[in-house]
Amino acid sequence: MTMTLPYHRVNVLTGTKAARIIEDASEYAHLVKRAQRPLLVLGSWSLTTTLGGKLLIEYGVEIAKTLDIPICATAHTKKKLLELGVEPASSYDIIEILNHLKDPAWKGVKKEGNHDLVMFLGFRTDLGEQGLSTLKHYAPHLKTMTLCKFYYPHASYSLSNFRKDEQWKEFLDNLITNLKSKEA
Amino acid sequence: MTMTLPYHRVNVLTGTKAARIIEDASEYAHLVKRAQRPLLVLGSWSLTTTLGGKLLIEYGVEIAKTLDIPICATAHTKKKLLELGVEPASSYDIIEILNHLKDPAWKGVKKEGNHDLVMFLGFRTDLGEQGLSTLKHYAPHLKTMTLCKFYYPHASYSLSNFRKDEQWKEFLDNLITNLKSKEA
Amino acid sequence: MAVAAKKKNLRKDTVNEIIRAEDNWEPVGHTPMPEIPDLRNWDMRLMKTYKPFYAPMCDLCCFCTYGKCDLTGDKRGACGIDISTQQARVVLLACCMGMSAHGGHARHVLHYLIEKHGRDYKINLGDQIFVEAPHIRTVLGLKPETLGDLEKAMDYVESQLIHAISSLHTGQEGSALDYESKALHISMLDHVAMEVGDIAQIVGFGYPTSVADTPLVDMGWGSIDKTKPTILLVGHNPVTAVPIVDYINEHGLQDKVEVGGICCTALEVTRYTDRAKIVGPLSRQLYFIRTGFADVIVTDEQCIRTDIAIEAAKVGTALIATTDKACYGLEDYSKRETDEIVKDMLDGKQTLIFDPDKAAEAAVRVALELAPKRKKELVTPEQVPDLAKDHRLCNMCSQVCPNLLPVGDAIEAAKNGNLQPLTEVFNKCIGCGKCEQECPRHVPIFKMMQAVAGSETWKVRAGRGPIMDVEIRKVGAPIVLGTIPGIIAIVGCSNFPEEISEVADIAEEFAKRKYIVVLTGCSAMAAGMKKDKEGKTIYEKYPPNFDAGGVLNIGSCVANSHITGAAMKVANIFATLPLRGNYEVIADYILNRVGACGLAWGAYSQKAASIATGCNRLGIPVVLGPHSAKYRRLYMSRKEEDDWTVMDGREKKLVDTQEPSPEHLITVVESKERAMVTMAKLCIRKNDTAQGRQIKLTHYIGLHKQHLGTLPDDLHLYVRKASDIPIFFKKEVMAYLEKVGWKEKPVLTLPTLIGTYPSEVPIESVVH
Amino acid sequence: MAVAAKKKNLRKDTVNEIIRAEDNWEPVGHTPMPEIPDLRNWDMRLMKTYKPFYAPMCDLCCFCTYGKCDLTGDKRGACGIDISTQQARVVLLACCMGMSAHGGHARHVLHYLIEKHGRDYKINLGDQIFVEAPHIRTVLGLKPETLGDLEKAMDYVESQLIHAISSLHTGQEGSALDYESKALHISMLDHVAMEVGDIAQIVGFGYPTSVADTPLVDMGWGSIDKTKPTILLVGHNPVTAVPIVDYINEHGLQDKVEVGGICCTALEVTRYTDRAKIVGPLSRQLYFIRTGFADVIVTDEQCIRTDIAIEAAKVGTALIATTDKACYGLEDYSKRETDEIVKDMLDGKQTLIFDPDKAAEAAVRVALELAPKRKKELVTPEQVPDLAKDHRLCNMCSQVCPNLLPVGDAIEAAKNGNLQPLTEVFNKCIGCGKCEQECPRHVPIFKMMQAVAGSETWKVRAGRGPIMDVEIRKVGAPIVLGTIPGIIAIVGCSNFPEEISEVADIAEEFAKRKYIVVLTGCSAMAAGMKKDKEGKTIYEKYPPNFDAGGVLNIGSCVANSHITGAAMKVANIFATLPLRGNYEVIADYILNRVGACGLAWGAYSQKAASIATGCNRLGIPVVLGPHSAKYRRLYMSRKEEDDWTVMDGREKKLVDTQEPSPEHLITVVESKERAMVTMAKLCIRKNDTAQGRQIKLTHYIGLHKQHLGTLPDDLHLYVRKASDIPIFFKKEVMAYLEKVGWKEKPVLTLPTLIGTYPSEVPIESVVH
Repeated sequence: MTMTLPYHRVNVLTGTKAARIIEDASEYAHLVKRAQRPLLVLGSWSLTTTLGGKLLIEYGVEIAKTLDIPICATAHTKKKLLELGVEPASSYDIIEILNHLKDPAWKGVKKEGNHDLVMFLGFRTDLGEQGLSTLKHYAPHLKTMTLCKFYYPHASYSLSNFRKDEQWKEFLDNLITNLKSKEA
Repeated sequence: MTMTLPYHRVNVLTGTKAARIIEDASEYAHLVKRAQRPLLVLGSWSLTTTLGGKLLIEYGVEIAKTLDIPICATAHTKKKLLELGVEPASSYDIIEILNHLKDPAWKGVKKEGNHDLVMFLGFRTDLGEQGLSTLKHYAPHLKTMTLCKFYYPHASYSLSNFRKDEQWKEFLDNLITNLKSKEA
Repeated sequence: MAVAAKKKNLRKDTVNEIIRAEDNWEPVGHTPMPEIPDLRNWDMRLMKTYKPFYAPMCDLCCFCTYGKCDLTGDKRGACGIDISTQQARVVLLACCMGMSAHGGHARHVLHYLIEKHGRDYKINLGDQIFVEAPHIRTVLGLKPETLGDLEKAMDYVESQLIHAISSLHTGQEGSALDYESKALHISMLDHVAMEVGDIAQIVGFGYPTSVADTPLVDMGWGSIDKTKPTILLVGHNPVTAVPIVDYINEHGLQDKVEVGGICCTALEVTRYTDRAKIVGPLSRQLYFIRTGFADVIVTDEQCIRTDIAIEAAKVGTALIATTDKACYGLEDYSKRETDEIVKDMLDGKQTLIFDPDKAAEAAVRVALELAPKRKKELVTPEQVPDLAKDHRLCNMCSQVCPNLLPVGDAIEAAKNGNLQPLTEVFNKCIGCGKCEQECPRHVPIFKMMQAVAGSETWKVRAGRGPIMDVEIRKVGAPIVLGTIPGIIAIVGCSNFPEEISEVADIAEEFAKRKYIVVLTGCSAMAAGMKKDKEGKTIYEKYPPNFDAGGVLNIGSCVANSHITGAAMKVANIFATLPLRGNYEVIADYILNRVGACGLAWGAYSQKAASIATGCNRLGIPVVLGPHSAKYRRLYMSRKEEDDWTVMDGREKKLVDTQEPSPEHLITVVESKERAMVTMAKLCIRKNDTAQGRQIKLTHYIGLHKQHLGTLPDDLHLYVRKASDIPIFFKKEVMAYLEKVGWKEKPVLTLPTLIGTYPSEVPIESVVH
Repeated sequence: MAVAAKKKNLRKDTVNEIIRAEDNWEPVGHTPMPEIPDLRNWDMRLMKTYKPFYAPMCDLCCFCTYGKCDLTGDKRGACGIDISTQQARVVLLACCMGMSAHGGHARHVLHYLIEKHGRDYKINLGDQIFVEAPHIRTVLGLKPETLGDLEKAMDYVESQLIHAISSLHTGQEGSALDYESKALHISMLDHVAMEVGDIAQIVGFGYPTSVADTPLVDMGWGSIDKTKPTILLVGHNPVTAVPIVDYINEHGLQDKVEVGGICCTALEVTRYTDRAKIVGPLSRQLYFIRTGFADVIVTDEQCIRTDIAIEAAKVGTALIATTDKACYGLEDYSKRETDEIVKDMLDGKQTLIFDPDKAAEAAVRVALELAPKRKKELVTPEQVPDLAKDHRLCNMCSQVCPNLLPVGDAIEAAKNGNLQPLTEVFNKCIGCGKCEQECPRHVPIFKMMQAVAGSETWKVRAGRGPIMDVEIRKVGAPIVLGTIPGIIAIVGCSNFPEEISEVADIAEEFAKRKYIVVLTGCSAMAAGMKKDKEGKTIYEKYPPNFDAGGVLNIGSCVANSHITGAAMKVANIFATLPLRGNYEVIADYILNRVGACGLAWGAYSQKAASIATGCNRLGIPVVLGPHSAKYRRLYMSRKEEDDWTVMDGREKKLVDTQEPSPEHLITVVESKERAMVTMAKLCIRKNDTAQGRQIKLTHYIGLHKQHLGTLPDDLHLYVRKASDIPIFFKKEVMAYLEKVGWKEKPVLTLPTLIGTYPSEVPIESVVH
């Protein structure tokens, strides 16, 4: 069978339009670099998930720093970001930022225009998948990219279900390295 | 994206359990040979579809003859089979044969016990897919196999969507050759 | 216990009051105004023989926020539900939608007519119909005398719906059989609601009644005079259509304005005036709208393209929506002055007008203004290759076609000047427009179809409503004895698997064989869309009487109640069984003795689901076309494995008849050929006399040989004694019976299921 | 035209008769007994600001046999529907299911009580409640005086349902906004149905009323004395629960039989007797059933595991089903003798008994017989590693968990003797049992949870029903002026994303801050399932009055109508606005002036959808937990982009307030921390006085700083004048305002939406 199931089965795709699975961090980095106005959205699980001894949100911060990608801090992540010395560009909750993103005329968190690539890290997979469905259906003007270790069918680009956290850590580390590199 | 869509989009899979796509006729032949009590079910499209100058039902007859596989003639295919000199083992309509197949205690068309592999050829894809859904959900005791040039998600084994009829013809010819061969 | 002692029987008192139990036109049976549990044992008995067969459309349930839940294998959802129960739940939902569509229509019509005529307006169906409302009589136990009485029937129907919908909630019913029983209940009520709707229309609008030879009306979009202002009615509810005709007549515009309809409103308006035209069935809706020949479209409810407002705007056709069911987000103009409405519509505004008289006036006035400016020409065959010039054979059009048609190949041929394949596609087209929507190169496929559609016109007999009592009196005996081989009801939508002309073929085959052929809705239209060599449709060739060989257009969707009603009237008028609150006895009678079979060859809607399921509870089998496998549930027996024991009502003993009649309650068949064979078989009943059985077997054998090449391989199951064998096939059948070791079957004087399951109905009730 | 002249206004006459329009307790407003179109303009106005936000669960539609249709991109289905309209259609379906669940319950209770007490039985809610039925007054225009009057309300509700269900049929509504308007209509009626149900129960069963300090009752499965015969009630409808208690009392068995309940029937039965126990919320249902401690389970309706009959049989618990909603395919014993029922049940038969008194007697007698033979022991922590011995870390259990819990890891730890992770999983478990079902090695996960579940018990205050008029009189001004910062309604199911104790945390946070905290249903239970250091629950720590800092259990699901009713009573009793047929004015008042906010943290059901949507039409915002994104639709504004112009009702001019209050009508938040911040903000209303606004902003700022670390970045939008700035944060806020270039906002004397959209309501109506 050639169908990929998401890790959490409540998120099984019922439809026709599924994410492209990418496992190569350099490909992800390439997509991010190519984006004009990327955005990183951080969710509540980034506060409770640890990976390689660090909080997930710290990976988020590192990713954002590489290319000065603005952060939207959802749930109560803003407080931790401030503790980490990062001022998020906005602090909408997840549904609110989605509600903005689906308007192509929205000015974006930096008032420079709506985003063309939105990266998600640290969401409950069910809420995340529902939110990505909104963007899949209503935001054809942007691409979505998930950074968690789960396959998200409603995203434009998703990782596969990583069996081990080590794979995920390696991917994120590689992504950061690639984003830092000057090459496109 | 790793999801295979059926040729006719009304048959898109919404679920978790999809067919294994097999494109190698020898693998199909192997599965058929391994079966204890295979059955070939012929549908109305086998009377109207031509392939390589022959009616589809003629391929069905050839396949059946290789291993003396009993035929269930659905719709009004029986008449043509008789013209071709073949007496089908039964002439239930499609839903009726499905209704029998889902009972593990049924005696089968030859009264030798229920079938363990049911091959389908020449069905409207929508009716076929619905029928295969019945068997997928209610007949775990048997495998289903489709022989038409379309991907059938609800089958156990399905061909992929062949772009050209030539591919399909080649597959069926190879299948017949393989079934005729003595090797398992 | 103290509590129990104090209790009155509130329900019984209430029911008796509503149905005027003291009026003794018939004794009140065991189940007046039944609630969900009251006929449950009957349902369970039916489903013991005719078990639900499920074909899930989805592996999952997504009804609540626990989901999605995977129900494959033996898995249960988070609430505990399994795949069968979930399918049955979806079936109940469909039946509720179907019943509500008719019920909402009936309420609306009734409200309008009571406003017009008053609650005490008498129900009078003419001098040939005295059993005016067999469903209301049988189900409620009420003999309705006025429009106000019809309201009581709707109150009762509505009171049942809320419980059924409630049971769909998460954490309710845990049994597929119980969901089915609820679906059977709601679908029984669908026939009550349809009956209310059609009786109200007939008496309130003065439709023809107590007459068989209703006028022949024009059908086909070619029948519309394109030089005149044209109003197109789309939907099912005549509440605005009738005032449009009235306005035209009152203003002497009969020769100046064309009124045409699509779907059932067309059937309704042609019952009101034979000057109106039937443009065609549902499958021709988008096609005709896109020609732009309508100046004004008036929508009411059901089976309307939900994007009709967008489509109308694209071609410059004005639009008025008239019901709460389909408002399209439009501004409500109901309380504005008509002059203002007309002005705004001429400025391009689409309007929502709940006041039928105002909508009628606006429609006519706007059509008169717009028509002179309308400039619409049909595409000619010569223009087709150019329209197709951007076509590349990507086949996305074919892939999205719900009818699996080779659209891409047809466009390819058309591009090269061969229009034949496109003509074939058009004849099978169900009219959804997805092909064109999907085309990456924007080939105007629907426009190209104008070149192949032809502007042929046909005649269809206007819908006649209920069968007359005198007709029942005449055919009752031959039907029950079997000498009229059956009643064939061809009903439902135009989601046909193949050419639209198949419906006419099937109808004619049975008419020729002297079955009684009754039709409704889009199928009644489709049956008229084929001519013989003399240019005649079946409506012109066969008599309009409810008698052997008759071909009858009963009317719109809601007129389906008269078909089931006719079966009930056979029990009542011929067999003198009381209808009143006597559902089990009547259904049992029909199941065992009235050889009727429905065919919904192109069923697409939830209404079709509830109509068919309502037939099933009443013991009438239904055959469906291949698309209908998507309804997810059938009721089927396994003829050789199942137990065919019934009670002999006179002898009061169980008899194993070994005869699978009728074999299924509802089944899907793949081809028209198989459909005819199956329908002939499904008209066989245990009560057939030898003579009747001979006739029925003659047709079953004849059709089987014709289409399947041999004698039926289950023929031995239907021959009880040698006297059952058709003379025409005697030799051949005898040889076959000998070969299979056939033996004579037990004799039976009065077949009934009463007595074979727990019921309060005494077996004496079935002996008339 | 002739027709129009003849017409009477049937509807108006009928309505006037039903609501006794001649009784002049209040003038009849513009929309007594509204139908679908009547409040449509109000809905459209709400949705202009609070636009539907959709999150589809599926790319497809599979409702009819044209399908499946792909609705991705800008594709339309075969019927013409697009993805938004399909989502709205599914939302309407959910709301219809939810409303029908309450409506079916209300009908059933009402029928039972009218049988018992008669139709003329007076509605008397005690000496402190005179505005007895704000929903029935406002929506219908009727002041109900008897149980018979409540029937009129249900007749009306049922009459609306059929039209809504009809509109779900294929080929009906083509506008997402219009489907939403229908959903808002049906959900408004849900509150009417809930009110009917609860008022009937209170007066018919003699529940406490006109009293705040209802008894504290025992909660937790540990509160059941396992040495006694135990009857477990599961569901929502007390019609059989009450006779069980009566039977026990009449037979002097009070000390001999335990009666416990799961879900709302537990809340109902503890209103009837404080000797009954609340076992727990929905999420503990399967857990408790599988302990086998119940001797008899009596099911009624809603939120019952659909496989409960199978689960009961597995552990040897007898089962009686009692309603038509959930029959489980069981044999109907309603008309059998009780002795026979008891005998068959002792032989292992599960039964369906619609007669409540008979079911009650059977339940008690069977429990008395079975209990002595019951041998059930809980799993001990020591046994856990052995039970887990077959476990391999395949994680299928984790993959199928609807709450995404790391079940596999917890089992792995438990296998190794560490029960802490399993304890954490249990505390977040929603009780579906899929983990165990999926386990390929059949590890008895639910059984293992017995070792970590603990047998702690808690106290919860029994449900009190409607808020008293005198309470409203006292808090009306502070609420409307803003000095009581808000009413926080914590309602709905137990599908919580995290620990069950989060509900108690949120409730306490707001109680401490002197909001009025009201709770119902499973959330009312969950709020009691946490103790402070002294071992007290919030019900023991906070006063039970509807006043600042009060914590109130209003009752079961149907008691939600009293929460919305309280908001209506503020408009009526404090602001002296007439309720009667005056829905728009009352909803407008609440939207602009009553700082109330709902929270459904663990909503799972269709009832939750209709309850919330009913709140929304009335102008009350609702916050949902993360699972609720699966409801598919929210109503949200975009604070900086949207137009916040309202009418100044006294000045009669439009004012651009630039203030997004309330910001959303219904939204989902991801974490409890964010929920609290959002709820505080959603209590802000345009009518707040400076003093009130200061108080509200104090809490908004305080919670924001506490959980998000800074001042809110939309704070400037909520400061109208310097006098709005909370003294406590003055300096910090002033600095912030300066930084963002804040300017004073326009003054407003009486904010209203009336006058900003087409309505028959004159602006004078809002000035009291």
